[in-house]
Amino acid sequence: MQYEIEVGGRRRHVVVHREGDRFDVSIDGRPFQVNAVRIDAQVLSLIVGAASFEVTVAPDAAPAPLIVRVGTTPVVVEFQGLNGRRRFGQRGDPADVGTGPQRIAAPMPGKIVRVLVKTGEAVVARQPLVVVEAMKMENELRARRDGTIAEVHAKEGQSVEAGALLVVIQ
Amino acid sequence: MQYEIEVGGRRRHVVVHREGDRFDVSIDGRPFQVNAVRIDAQVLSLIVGAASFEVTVAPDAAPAPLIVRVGTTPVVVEFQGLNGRRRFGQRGDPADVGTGPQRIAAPMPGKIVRVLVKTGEAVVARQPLVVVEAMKMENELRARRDGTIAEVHAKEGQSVEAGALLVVIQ
Amino acid sequence: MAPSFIVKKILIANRGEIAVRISRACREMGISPVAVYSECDRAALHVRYADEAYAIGPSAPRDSYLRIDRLLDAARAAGADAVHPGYGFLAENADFAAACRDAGLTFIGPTPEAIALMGSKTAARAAAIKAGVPVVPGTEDPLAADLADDEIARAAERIGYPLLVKAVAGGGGKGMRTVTAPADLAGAVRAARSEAGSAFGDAAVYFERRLTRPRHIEVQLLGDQHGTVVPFVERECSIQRRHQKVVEETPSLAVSPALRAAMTSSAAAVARAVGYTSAGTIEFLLDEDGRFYFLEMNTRLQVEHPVTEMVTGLDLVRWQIAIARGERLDVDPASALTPTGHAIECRIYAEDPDNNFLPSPGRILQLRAPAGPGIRDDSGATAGLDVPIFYDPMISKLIAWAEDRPRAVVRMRRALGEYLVAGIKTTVPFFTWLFAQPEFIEGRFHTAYLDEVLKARNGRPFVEPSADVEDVAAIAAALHAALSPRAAAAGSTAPAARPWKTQARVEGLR
Amino acid sequence: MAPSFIVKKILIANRGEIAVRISRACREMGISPVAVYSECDRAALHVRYADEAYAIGPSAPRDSYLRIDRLLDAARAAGADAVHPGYGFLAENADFAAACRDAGLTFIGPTPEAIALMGSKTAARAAAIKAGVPVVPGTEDPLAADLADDEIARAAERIGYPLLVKAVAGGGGKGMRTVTAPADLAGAVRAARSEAGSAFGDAAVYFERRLTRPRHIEVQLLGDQHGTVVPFVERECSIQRRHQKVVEETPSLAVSPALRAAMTSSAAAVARAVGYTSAGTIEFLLDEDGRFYFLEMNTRLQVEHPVTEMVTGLDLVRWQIAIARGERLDVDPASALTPTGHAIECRIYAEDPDNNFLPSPGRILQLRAPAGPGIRDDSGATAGLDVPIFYDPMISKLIAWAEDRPRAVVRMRRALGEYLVAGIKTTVPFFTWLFAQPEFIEGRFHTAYLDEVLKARNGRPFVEPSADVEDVAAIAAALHAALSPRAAAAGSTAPAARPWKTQARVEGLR
Repeated sequence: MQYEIEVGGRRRHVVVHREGDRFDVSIDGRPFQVNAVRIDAQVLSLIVGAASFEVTVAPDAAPAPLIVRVGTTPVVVEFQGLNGRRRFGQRGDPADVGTGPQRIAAPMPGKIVRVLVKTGEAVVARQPLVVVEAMKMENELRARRDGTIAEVHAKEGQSVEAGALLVVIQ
Repeated sequence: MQYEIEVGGRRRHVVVHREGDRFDVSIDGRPFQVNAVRIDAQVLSLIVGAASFEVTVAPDAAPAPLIVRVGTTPVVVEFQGLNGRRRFGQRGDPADVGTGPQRIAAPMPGKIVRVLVKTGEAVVARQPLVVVEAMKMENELRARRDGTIAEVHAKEGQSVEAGALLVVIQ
Repeated sequence: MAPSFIVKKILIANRGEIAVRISRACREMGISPVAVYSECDRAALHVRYADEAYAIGPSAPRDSYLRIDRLLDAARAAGADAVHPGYGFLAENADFAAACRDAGLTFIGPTPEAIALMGSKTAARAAAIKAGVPVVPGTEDPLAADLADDEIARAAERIGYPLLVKAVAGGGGKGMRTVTAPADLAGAVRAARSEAGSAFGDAAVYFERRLTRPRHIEVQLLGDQHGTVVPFVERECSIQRRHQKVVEETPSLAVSPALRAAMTSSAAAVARAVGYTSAGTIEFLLDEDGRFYFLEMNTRLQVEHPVTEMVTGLDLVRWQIAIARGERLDVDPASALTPTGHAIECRIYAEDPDNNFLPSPGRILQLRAPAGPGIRDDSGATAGLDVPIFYDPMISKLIAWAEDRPRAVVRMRRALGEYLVAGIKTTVPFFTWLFAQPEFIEGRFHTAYLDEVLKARNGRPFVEPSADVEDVAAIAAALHAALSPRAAAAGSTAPAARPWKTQARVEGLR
Repeated sequence: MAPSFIVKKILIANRGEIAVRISRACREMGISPVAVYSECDRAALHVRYADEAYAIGPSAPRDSYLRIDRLLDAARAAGADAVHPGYGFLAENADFAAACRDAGLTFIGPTPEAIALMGSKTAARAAAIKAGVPVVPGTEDPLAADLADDEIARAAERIGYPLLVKAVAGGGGKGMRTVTAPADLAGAVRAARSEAGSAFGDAAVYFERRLTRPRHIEVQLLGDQHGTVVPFVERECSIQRRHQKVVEETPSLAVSPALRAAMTSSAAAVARAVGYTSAGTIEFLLDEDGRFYFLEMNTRLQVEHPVTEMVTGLDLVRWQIAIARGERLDVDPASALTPTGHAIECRIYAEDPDNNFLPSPGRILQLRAPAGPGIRDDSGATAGLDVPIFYDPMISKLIAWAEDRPRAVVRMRRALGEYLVAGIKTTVPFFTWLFAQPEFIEGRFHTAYLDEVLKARNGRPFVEPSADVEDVAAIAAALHAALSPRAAAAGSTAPAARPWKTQARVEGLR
């Protein structure tokens, strides 16, 4: 079986071949001997060579990317189709991909505490845009990339539902 | 939905009726209001009236009886068909039911350490018959009911597999 | 002579880990714990763990856990004779304590009068001054609502810059502003008043000098109904993110025996001055010169009470209940001040540390807490539960004890490495990073340390996977897909696109 | 001058909870833990928890965990510099310790010579006598294999009846017979010899007087390579089923400070006499008159070591490793003998207590261990694993600590009530019963107590469900069936006959 897997911003060609009671796995041609056991829906035990890893893989449903935890280190993993089409782990929001407008939405129901940007303003990556109070905390929503504020839909004091569009950055 | 359920040696007629966001359950006509949530495959949270119980139900596959743990108290539960036929939790070994020969088999692989009875000997319920060493312990297998030893297949020092017939009591 | 109450059934007016914690104390005392739950908490562990459970309304706190009427209805229906408020929600609400008393229920906490008094920051400061305990220099009374801007400026001059504008009814950094220059004063006062008004229903503010690089040191104490007050060895809570404690430990590296004696006797003096009963905590700021200042009193059990329990062996919740039923506090004061070893607590939250600590609500698919020597995990979560969006997203409090601080630090690192969770993001990678920082390991920190270093990091991931770990992740993802029953059945090259059918089982796949 | 060894990677020649326990100590010391596994243990927690894991053969112990050659191969492949044997398997095998030494590996335990010496019960008794420590009256040497029946009878007369015939190489009650009258002597000697020969490969036996109603009291100790031996406060292990410890606690209610001083200094004297290093335990019998007798020495870490850790704050596994690399034992002898509070351990087994404690192997479908204040659960099990049929069916060691014994007992009861398990039977209901017995609560017991009371109970269930609990069980079973997706889909009255599809989730069903 063959997969195109993006990890750490780099795509790898992964080939899995079952060989008796182990798996021969190659990543871009580099070979690994892997002994794998599934513990439950999210947990695998891997012995790669002799190195032992307990790994969780979740969520396992599209469209979110997989979070693979090697020990406690989280790694974002995305599957792509063999011909480059994302067929697994395809994201719903194209703003994440690196081009097109960023649409900043409320990640959870809450109250807008502060709006920190105005239409037309230039912003840089990780600049705070809106502060939402939810789950007993004030949470800053930030720009993912540089850009210019195209739309501001958030008002201070306003209650918002999860998914409500707050800011669009061009 | 209706069930015939045997608990503590007594059969009960249990009727379950869903009423909005709760269940009306009756046991032999005695009514209970139950709020039930499934946590996972084996764990239920029940609020019966106002009393809260965390309950595990396992195994959930025939032919073994169910072990229902109310808190940590284990209760053996068996389903029976509405017309008295066991359709769920039917036991493989009729010796448990209360009539017919008792067939005492090795519950796990091990070694026969001692054989304590001879053919023709009368035995009483809970009398030790055979000692099997397994899992680092000596384990006594006992008679379930009074009877007479009809067959002895166990020899001291012999290794046995799980399920090997050791003693038959008439 | 204080009255003696029989307590046989306690309504726990809270949720999550603290409700479970209180239930455990109840069980060990032969008391029946009664839970309450909002709509989204029906399946929560605190409900499953209790003897009885009562629904008290919709998920929003104002419709359930903050509804005094519904809590009292539940207590009445259960036939409870006492109420434990936990922390948060109504724990420091004098009206709730009074309503319980009026309903004939023993409130497991201080009197409504003590709650009300210490709930006003300016009144609490006055009480401390009266008890001879230093307070941070500041205005003794709230600023009058109609005070003119120039009078406000004169009050600020007397304190000196930089200063803090603080809400009288404040907490958690709300209604608080730092002012470094006179020009910003008027705007900051307006902003703080507005924030305080909407957060606490009380717009009153006052000034306090802002200490540079202070530590947050607090003193846990217990007071009984017979006038005995016992203070405990201090807790160090300087590791804070935006005024929220993140790590707590005891004892503090910054506190010498002489300073401990001074701070704990000051704390006891404040508590005695107000006739305090039950568990409470006096918070101090400790400046770089080793001077300490009363900051405020928390009239309740603290989140971080377990670290004190681990180094003293006492059960603070059991003592709260014992005090409420009139028992005498027969704790040896010397041993309460003498820690056995060192304890550290990490608050494990469902937050994404690599995305500015944004809450990460959702279904907990897997959860295996650390265990073994010296580890305590106080949790209200289990696999199969959702982290609700309505409350503090705490998963558990992970506490490590060892003979000394260096060993407690390595033990916590070991425990963090055992924390297995899937389905939500947690702050575990953040703690893994923090517990490797030289400043943290050497104890060189203050209340602004974490915010400063987080700002400097500017969102860099806390745990960056090595190339080897990326390879293992790729292998795991590929095998996860390859071992899917669907993929196996079809002999297909397509990875699984649906959740597993999982009847939790081990498939030997070699 | 003892040599100093660097230890960076430890091969753990064991499985289950003790392998996990040792791995935890390794991690806290910055040492890399290496696991080994038999066929049926591939998915075991100790494998998942280690840095590296090596397969060492089929599931039967003689083909894997007892294979010295394969363990050394694994150590070599891993580049390990030390080996920890845990308890059981090869932990008291002098050949294994010697083989490790010969292979240039640091054996984390005593010398092969000390293991061999104390492994012979008669040699160990001689060592105790030489150290001035009383032993149970008995024959000083093994009975000669060709001794005539009348000479055997005369030897027995000198000891007096009732007496025990015991295997020189014995342990766990094997090769042991009680003889109450001369007529049974010859048969008992033959039976014991035969059993000892097949169990230990050594048929030698000797006689010991059988004490009436003794307690089993043991003294943990540590010895370093520089001649320092430190004994610890005693453990009480009298709750035994067929010579197997079931509950252990420290301190013992039966031991006064004077007796503690005498027993612990006797224990240290025996250890010093044999130049003992690493962790070891001297077992004593304490008779009804308060006299104690050396019974044997265990030259390894004990199952029950955590109770000692809980009352002294020391990490015994860490000390074993530190001693093995030549460090000096800088433990304060006075604090090692002064318990802080009280600790009790229950060995939770996959056994059916209501069916004569028959092992209950199988798949663990659910497992949630107790937690919270004062609780430690040392486990090698997780949900999704099978309890193998090849080994000791221990699930975990549940340990409760509190300020005093009554509070430790109620805390253990609380914790037992939290133990959630499905798929296998466990001894939890038995412990729930035991911890409510007046004899246990008051500490009135001896080594035969449990066997006597179990015999008298004659198989009566330990926890008999009340009528209310039976009702709840019937309701649970009915709703379990009614809430089956299959039943729901079909709208059928038939209960589910197949496992759930479970993608662990909460279904709101109200």
